[in-house]
Amino acid sequence: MTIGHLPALQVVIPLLAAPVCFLLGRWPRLAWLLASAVAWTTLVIAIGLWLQVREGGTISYAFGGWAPPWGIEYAVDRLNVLVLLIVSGIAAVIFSGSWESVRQEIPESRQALLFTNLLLCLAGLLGITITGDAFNLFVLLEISSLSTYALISLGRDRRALTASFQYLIMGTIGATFILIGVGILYMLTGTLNMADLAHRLGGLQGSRAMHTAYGFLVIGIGLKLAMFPLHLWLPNAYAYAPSVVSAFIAATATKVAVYVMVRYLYTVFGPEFAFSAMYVQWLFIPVGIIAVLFTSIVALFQHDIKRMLAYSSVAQIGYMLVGIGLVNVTGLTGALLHVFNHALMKGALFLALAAICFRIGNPRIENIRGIARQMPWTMAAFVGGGLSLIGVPLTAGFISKWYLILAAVERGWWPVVAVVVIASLIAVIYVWRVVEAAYLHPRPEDAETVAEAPPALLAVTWALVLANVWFGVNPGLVTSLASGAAEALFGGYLP
Amino acid sequence: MLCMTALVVVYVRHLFSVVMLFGIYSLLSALIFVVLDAADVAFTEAAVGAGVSTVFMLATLVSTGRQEKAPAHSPLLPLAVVTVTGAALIWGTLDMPHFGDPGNPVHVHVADRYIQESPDEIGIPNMVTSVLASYRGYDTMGEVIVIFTALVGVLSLLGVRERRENPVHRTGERHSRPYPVLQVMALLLIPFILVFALYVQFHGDFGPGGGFQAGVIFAAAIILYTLTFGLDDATALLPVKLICMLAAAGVLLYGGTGVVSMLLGGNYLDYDVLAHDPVHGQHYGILVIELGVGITVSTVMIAIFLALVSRAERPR
Amino acid sequence: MGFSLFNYWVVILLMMAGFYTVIASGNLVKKIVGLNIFQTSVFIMYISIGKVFGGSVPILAANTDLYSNPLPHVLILTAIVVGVATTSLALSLAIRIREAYGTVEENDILEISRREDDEE
Amino acid sequence: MVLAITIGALLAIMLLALARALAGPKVYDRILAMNMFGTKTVLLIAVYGIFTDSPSLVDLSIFYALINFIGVIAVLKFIERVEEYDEVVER
Amino acid sequence: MIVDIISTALFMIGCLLGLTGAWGLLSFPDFYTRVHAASITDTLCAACFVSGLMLQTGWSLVTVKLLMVLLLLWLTSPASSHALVRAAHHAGLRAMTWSFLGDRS
Repeated sequence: MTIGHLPALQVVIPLLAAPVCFLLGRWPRLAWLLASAVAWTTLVIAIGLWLQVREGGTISYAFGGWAPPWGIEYAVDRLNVLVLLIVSGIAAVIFSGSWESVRQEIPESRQALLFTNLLLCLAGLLGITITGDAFNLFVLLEISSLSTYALISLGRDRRALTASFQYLIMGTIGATFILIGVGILYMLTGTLNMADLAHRLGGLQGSRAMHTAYGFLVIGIGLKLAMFPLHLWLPNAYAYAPSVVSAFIAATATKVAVYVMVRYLYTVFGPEFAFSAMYVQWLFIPVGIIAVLFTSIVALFQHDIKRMLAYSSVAQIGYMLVGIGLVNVTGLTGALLHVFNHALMKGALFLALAAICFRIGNPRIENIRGIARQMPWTMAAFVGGGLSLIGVPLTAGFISKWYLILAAVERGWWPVVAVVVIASLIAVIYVWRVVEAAYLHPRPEDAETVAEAPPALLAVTWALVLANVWFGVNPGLVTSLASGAAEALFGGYLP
Repeated sequence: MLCMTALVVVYVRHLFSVVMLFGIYSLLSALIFVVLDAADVAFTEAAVGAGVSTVFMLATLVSTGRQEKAPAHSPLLPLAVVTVTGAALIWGTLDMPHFGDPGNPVHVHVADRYIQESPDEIGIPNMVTSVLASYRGYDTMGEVIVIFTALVGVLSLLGVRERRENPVHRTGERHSRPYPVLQVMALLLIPFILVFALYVQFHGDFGPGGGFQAGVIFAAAIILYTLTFGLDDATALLPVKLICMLAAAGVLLYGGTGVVSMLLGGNYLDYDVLAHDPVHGQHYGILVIELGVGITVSTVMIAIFLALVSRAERPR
Repeated sequence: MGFSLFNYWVVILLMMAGFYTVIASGNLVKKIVGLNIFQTSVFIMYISIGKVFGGSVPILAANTDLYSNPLPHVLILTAIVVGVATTSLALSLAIRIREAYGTVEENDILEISRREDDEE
Repeated sequence: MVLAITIGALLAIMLLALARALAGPKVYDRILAMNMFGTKTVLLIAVYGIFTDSPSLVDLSIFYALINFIGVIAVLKFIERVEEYDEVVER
Repeated sequence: MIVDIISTALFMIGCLLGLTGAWGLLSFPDFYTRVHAASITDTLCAACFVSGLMLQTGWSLVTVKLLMVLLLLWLTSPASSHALVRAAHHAGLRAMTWSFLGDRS
């Protein structure tokens, strides 16, 4: 019986744990334990779903017992089970290691609220991923966004407030654009279920209203996933949020938005409309390339390591867009793999930063000089994450970049290959700046001596670093999932 | 009129006026909803737009100041963005289905089932309530969670003080003049409002209304009380802790209904299994979840209002 | 033909007025008001999708069998609630910003932040 | 016919009130106009509801009357508080 | 039939009163006179409309609800006018004086 309910439980458990967590306001430690337990449960459920999908294909769950399209449907296929796995996995790891850092950065009265928000955010992200209903997606998107705004504003610096406000305005505009797009689609078809939408939109090719809906959806989702010119909210939001929160949202939020983009392009509109009629690749390729190059260069000039990583995130999203824009199975596989791997490496890097913040407060390059001698494990973890970010062989980052390059070669687009290589070189430079400061410079005389980060935080950081290596050495598991999903998404379409 | 109001909102700089005009704008759009046959939506829009949002904005203005500065940068770029977006939309409307035509795809695909079958499947006359609570009950649960998230967010940003720490600083008391007429009026009205809230809560099956609207009306009564008697009296009446607990309880009530239906062998939020007869089950289910919605919405609105006001009362 | 789309155009005009206020206004509270206007106009769009000429309020009644479409109403009920949730969060952020910076004008805040960035 | 005239007249009143609300000049004028606008909305909805045979709209008008009252009180209270602050600041 | 005529007459009176009030609101010279115009007509105007409607519906639950609307308007509208004038007075908004009127004429 329980097996059949897994899709619902995946989201409902964190949703209902949130008010319980809220009631635990007096006992933040209990709230933390609850949040971690729930996150691990969602991971177990996601694994369960994955096993089911691997055996039986798409799973559908009808809420309230009303068959779609009349009721709300949850649909799990290979594409979203991949995202479910990474989101719940990252959440489980980060939540369990977060206690020390949260206790230090957040006043005691707000700690339980922070965990409640984290749970709500997790539930929202999982829900966005799993839902098969266009409007339900909007509702869950708002749950995750609202909790993200609150999480960011909990940062210690007052600039966290303005960052959060800016994100709120841009995020809400994005959500409203999505709402307009969904409204027009609904107007044209009379349904909100994604599969049904796809089916009915098939007969409407070339309708202007459909083009408009498409435009609004792409821009709306683009705002959410920080597509290049719309990325302005991201660096500040990541830089000033509490460290644990930065780690969580950097590893998950934009990935889920990329998933939503893929879902709309391929499942709802269909690759034929998206690529042959609307030529979205001519938007994504240039935007992606500019994002990769430009923001990598901006990252070079940042003094705040958190900001540097935030800009690098925008660049990584550029890779994913390029992967989607290449319009072939390998490219999409690369993009999906990069979603997975980028979550792993950014999670590892931001957790390592959280450990550094825990000891020295402000993670600026000048402040971490010579820190490697005092926090060797933390810095080693940072280097591990950094190698994966660069895309050194035997790390996860290499695999996805390799697929992207393969896809570009398949299409014969050599400039794209060049861009990927150049951007990786730039990544070498900015990661090196941190490494140089931490390892090669002596610790300044007046700086206080710091100890190694607390073991729990270190353990989860290393868990993610090792995951990076493991998925770099044994890519088969994820690769087969991603390429299976990509093939299914393309169906019979050939550009 | 709607356009005029909206355009003036763009120009007026005195923020109190902007907010009041927004209230009017909201009332007007609620009127349009009435004309477009959406009684439930009109109810909610009036409650939220003209009521709660406006009051929240006013409470905020007290602490943020009321005059807007002249914009420093040129309005050309935003104007261009807006024009392009608007043009895209108008271009898109040109081959949209015609307004009000009963043959439009929206009316013949999914919705017809709700209209044809819901009286038999759910057994209540108000189709909006049937769709809201049963067919798309999970969306409504999401909505309750959104409201709850807002509460968590506002609390983590502002917090609500139970009592003023230092009675000397009670500027409100020193300056504000008691309003005997208003206080009497409020005492007359509040019981009436509460009864009306209950009526709306349980009448939602038959007419416009339901948990959300009732929750807002209930909150309106408390807001009126706070406005006329002051924050301290209000928190003495309804301690913030109690409010927060009730808010969480409302969410759990809703979610718990789903869990119960799951344990009884149905899918999540499938009310058919709650009683022997599916129609009865639907009745019970809708009753309980509307109650959950009502509790959460009213308590969250009250808590947010108290949070905003408690900041406003602090002397700068 | 022209008239049958008239109300969409009105909605679009409203939407753009709200949208303009959001992106052009420098005052945070006014931005929030603009956001609300923007969203409300989207609500009107949805509701007008659901209107049927000659239909009545979708509450079962004896004297009619043509009802307007209840589904958009439900969606908009949800969206209104989402809107008020966003508004209240945005307002409390504005209050906090005012307390931290002493102003809710975007330009002044940018100025202060820039100075802070330079100092670091 | 009666319906058309009545609704027309109510809309005209609302328009006049709106004009006052837009013109100002003082905040209090706007509040007054807003109040009048609200009461006329209440009547309009009641009239519309009765004439189109959907009595459920009368509930709505009761509610509007309440909201209108609370809105006016809220504006007044908060404006008063702001002026108090101004007084404090001036001293 | 007679009921119809009476209710129509009531509506017309209501319209007339309402329009007078609104016209006054728009054209009177200062705040206090405007309050006067608005609030005086408001009460009777609402009464006319609602009693006209009550005649139309006949005796049912709706009549009671309409009565509630009327009572509510009668309670709240003077109260808010009162509060409004009071607040304006306290805020130092001066009433128009005779000399000012003289200047105008």
